[in-house]
Amino acid sequence: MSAPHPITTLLVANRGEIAVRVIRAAHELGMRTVAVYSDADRTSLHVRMAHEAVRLGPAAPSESYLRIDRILEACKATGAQAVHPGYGFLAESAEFVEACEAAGVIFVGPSAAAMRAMGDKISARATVEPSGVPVVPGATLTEGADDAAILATACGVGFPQLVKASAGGGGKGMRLVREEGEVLDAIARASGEALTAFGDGTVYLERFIEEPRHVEIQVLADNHGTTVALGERECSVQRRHQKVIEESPSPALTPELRARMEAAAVAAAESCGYRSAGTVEFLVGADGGFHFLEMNTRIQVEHPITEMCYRVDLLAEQLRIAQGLPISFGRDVPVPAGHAIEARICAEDADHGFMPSTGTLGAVQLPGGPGVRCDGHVYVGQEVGLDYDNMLLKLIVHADDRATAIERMKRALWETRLPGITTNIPLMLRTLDDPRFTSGHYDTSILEGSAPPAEEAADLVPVIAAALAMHRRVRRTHVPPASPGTRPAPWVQAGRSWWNRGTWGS
Amino acid sequence: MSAPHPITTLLVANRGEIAVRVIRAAHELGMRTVAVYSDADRTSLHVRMAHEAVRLGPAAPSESYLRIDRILEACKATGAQAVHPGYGFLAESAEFVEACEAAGVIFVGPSAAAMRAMGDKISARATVEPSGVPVVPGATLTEGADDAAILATACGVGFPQLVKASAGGGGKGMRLVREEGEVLDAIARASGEALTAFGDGTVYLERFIEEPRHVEIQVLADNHGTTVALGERECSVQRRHQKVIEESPSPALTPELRARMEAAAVAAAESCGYRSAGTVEFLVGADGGFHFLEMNTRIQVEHPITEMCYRVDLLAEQLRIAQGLPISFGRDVPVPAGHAIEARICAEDADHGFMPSTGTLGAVQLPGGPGVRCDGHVYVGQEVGLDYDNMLLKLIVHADDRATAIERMKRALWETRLPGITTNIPLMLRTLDDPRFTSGHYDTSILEGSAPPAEEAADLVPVIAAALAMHRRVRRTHVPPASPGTRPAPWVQAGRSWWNRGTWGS
Amino acid sequence: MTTQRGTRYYVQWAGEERVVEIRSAAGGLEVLVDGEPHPVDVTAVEDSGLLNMIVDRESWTYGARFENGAAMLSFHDREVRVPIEDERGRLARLATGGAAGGADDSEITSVMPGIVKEVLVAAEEPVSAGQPLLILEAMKMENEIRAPREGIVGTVHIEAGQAVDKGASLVSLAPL
Amino acid sequence: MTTQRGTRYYVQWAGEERVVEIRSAAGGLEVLVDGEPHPVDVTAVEDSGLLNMIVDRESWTYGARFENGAAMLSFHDREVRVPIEDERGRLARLATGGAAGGADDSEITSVMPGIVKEVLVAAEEPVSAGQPLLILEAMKMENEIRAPREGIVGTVHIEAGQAVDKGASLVSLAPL
Repeated sequence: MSAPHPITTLLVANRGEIAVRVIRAAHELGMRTVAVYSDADRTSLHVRMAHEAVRLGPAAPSESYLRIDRILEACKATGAQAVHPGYGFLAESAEFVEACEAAGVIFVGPSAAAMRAMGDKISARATVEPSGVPVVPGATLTEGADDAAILATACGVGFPQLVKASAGGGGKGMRLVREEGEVLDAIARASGEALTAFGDGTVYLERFIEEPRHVEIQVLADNHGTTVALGERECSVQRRHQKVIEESPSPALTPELRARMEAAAVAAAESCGYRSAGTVEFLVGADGGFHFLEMNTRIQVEHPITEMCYRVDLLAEQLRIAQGLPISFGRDVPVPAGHAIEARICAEDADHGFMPSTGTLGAVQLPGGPGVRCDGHVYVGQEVGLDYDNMLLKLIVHADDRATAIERMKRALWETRLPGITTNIPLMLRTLDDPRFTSGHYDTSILEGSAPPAEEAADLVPVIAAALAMHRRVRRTHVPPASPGTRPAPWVQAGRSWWNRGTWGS
Repeated sequence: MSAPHPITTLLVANRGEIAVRVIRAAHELGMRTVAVYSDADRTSLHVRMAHEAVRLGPAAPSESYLRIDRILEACKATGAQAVHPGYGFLAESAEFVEACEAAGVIFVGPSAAAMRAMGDKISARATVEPSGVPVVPGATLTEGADDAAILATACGVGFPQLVKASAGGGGKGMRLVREEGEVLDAIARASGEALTAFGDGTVYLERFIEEPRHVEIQVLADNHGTTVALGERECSVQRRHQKVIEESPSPALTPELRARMEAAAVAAAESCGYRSAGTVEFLVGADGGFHFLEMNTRIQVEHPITEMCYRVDLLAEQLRIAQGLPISFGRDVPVPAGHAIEARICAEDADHGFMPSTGTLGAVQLPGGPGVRCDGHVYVGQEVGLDYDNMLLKLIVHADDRATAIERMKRALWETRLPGITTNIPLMLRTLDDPRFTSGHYDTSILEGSAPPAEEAADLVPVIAAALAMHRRVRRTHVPPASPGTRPAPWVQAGRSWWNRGTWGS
Repeated sequence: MTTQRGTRYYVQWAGEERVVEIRSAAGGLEVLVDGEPHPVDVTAVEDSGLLNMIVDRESWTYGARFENGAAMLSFHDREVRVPIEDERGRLARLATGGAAGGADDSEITSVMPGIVKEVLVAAEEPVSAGQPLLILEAMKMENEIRAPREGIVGTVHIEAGQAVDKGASLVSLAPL
Repeated sequence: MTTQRGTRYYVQWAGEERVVEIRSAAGGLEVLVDGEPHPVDVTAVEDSGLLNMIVDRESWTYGARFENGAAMLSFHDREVRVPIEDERGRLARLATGGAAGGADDSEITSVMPGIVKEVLVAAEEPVSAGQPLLILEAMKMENEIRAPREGIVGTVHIEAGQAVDKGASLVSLAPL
């Protein structure tokens, strides 16, 4: 089937790993690619991988990756018929979608209208609720309602519930109510505080989801009337609302619950006339109830775990859909198999307040072997700075079952070396060994209080390692690797033969 | 199920990528690993990945990786209960298997008896033929047989056939016979030449397989009576009988032919009481007939393409079987899906007589993204010498169909950078674009005469690249990457602003 | 074979001081920790900045840099800070009466440019290892700067609202 | 803006000579090939030995080393040998009457140690590009050493059975 709107040249309006990911998909489809870059990214991998590269401006996003005018000029100069926004930057800018449309450039993603409908939580809730998608129950109580009305409203929302000032924020006037008996008193106090603080005593009641798990459903929708769901991703390992480890399937979902959530996700996507790849996020309570949180109208960072389980290429599907082609598998969604986990490797010191780490990458070593996928933008000599997001690499593993996938991820993390900076790999390894994680019974609080293991006096490895490193530095001895024709420096040779004598008695 | 012969520490009696592969599998199974190394491999990846490392001796294999005594001493010193031989070196040494047995060390592989039975082509043929495995038809004709007997024997072998001296070699006395009418004359001449050359006029008739494809079947056999086949690998892209590109499934096999070849492979394995992973190689003629060639009693270099299609871990299965456990999936072989290709990246200059290339690896860049697997032992700073096999890296890709897999492999090869040495990547890229390969109609001659494309005067890229590189060298200008806080060297800055002016008019 | 006295290093680890002696005897290189010998083979991986040591037959690959009198070692699964000094360094420090772990060791410096949002400690306050000292805003995120070890706050060099460069001294920390 | 004369490079490619002029004018850096300007932005990737150039908006990453008067360039999908000289080199060569492509360009050298198995050409024999000159045994394999371009064999420096080191001169080749 020939594409109604063929794309032969694609501009990638992003940087980092997602720009690399888009370029990979486009090249496999035979497209020519155009990278855009800021001054800070001149030597980046996406610039080197693309066929063409166009400078946008200085490092600041507002002067480069957010410059709609420059991006559309670059499309014109290079003959790119389409632009892929990646995630972040302009990916969820309805204004950008409209500018592309006006310039006659295909935007690889949903329409501006769908983007706006899902753009904020209130309009998204209003859009999906008529389609029967469960939202977190909530209701507004105006000042001066009588006790019976208050109790009826509160019981309608259900318990536990949060009472918060409609006008306010920052926790002012917020109360957690666990049962009906506490309702009247809590609302009276909250309303009073709200009146004092904001001059408006209106309060909003919202069901409080305890020990919430963050589960999202992947959807794909084409221009031929097909919207399908491709299972869930469990994203509950978070730090400051940033996802750190994701997995699929979720250890918390039953097939029945999955089917209901997939149906809700498809309904949510259809409610706004969605096209392309998108993600519907839900909060799942300890009771198994699920509630619509928001819809992400873009490809997600964690899309590879879905790709691994379903053996699909979501970026290729996006590019097919943008050309007016149907989803490659139509409604026959592949049967998922096995278990996938993603770990986001970031340049940060997780053991010292998660300080971002900067430096120049030395001898990068990435993991390989069965079931391991690396989606990154790292390279030897890369300057890791503070201009952009500090995620360097996504490690994704797939295996037959969850236990094997965890072992495989630990193995892959162990193989990864990014010398020159500090990464969160030690935190990742601790988390994968955490009994809450291995049992699957974890929620979004799992990373709180994770601390490095204590120094142990019996462990002489760091002691000897430090002394040898200093000895080498003090002696300024260059220690060459053993290789034919190269004579090892005497002290290495000596150490070796000493050791041989000690061990082998030869 | 707890293992009858648990392995908690595994010694890997090999080097390079297969040692790395074994260590990965062992770590995922929770085993402790012991690497062995020669002096040339002191800084190798397998030494750094393993928990323990024991030196064997100087670079020469006879003084290191072939030293059975040293390897078994290392098992004793480290408490390793088992040894995995990889491929090459001692992998097919029945003597080593017996030495392991005598030392109470589990050899991860078949028995010495099975290895000996399959050890040479004549004994292998004698072993499998009674089980009905088709072998290349052949017969011996002693000197002085009468014409009728000669014709009967020749027609039994079938046409076309090769007539060769039984005693000789090197093509002396060899004749290709295409039809019955040529038989008597050809045999008379061949026998005469053989008599003159070797003093023995006995000739051997063998069916000549035209445009042969080299197809092999993967088998797995455990100690619980289960022997299964896991489809085929097509290995027809060869140079000097070295496989270069392999794929699975073979474009030449029908489901019916595959089923017959799998049954023959299982029969061959059972005929020698085979255990562990093994490979049965067949020659498949242009007529679709297949004939047993040999059995490889070890894991093969190209095993990952089977792993990708079947989603199995053959190394993990080997380690399970060695512990006395059954194959993890028993007789329920997973249903294969999609298409996998492997390319062997070697340090050689394919365009200049395939000279081995030596040097130090600089900024290694390996490919990533969906469906790409890297099984290698490369690292930044690696000295690529002449001591061992020059294969550095296996790139393996998997995709839904063959055409997508080819595009994915081209993309992966394009991403790979191994600066400091010359590799066969350009030859790989040419082969993947060869119409014979893309159509699937290729045989073992496909690489003959592959030449680099001619220089084109219109292509100014090398001209400008050479001038800029020399300009940089002549000026001894250090050109730093653009990064925050680093001021680009003036000429870079100048070039950039000039270019901006030229392109953007700003 | 004559046994020469080797080079000594004084290493702080898990609250204890270890004396490591690296000896180049005629027959080989010896590493002794508090007098106990450990078979060691160490080599650098060219161009990689990494060292590989095989100690007691175990294989360890690590990166090492030196900062404020300590080795910052990065292993596969952990980054550790190991205060270390050689004999000359120790003699020099003892002569000037400096604190263990290097002269500059007491200064907590900023690893990146940012703006101080809040100072959480005051001079002479005792702090435990990992206790937040201040909050630094950088990369649009608030980052807690924590105490690398227990100690007593000496000077607080900065105040809330102040912009700091990478490497700027923030707080000095004396041993308890 | 004054237009200064830039640095000239003489490049042999596809049988033709191209003159590349790299000019540092006041407003920027210009690359002209036979007088035609090409917009270029070039940068080195730190520690990697790689250059990235964006020329006519196309992005190319390559490694470069110089050998016998030629640039050996490795792109993603090809390795090419590009004879090149700068003005000084050209003047020096013309003064001494050397052949194009650099003084040492005529020497075919061994890229690895090995043993000469067979010599396939003799002095004054014309050879075509790619024609085998000799067989060198190394790594237990016989490797054909082929002519990098057409020419006439000058001196044959080696004989069958001889062991050669990496970099040893094997055969000299004069232009046709």
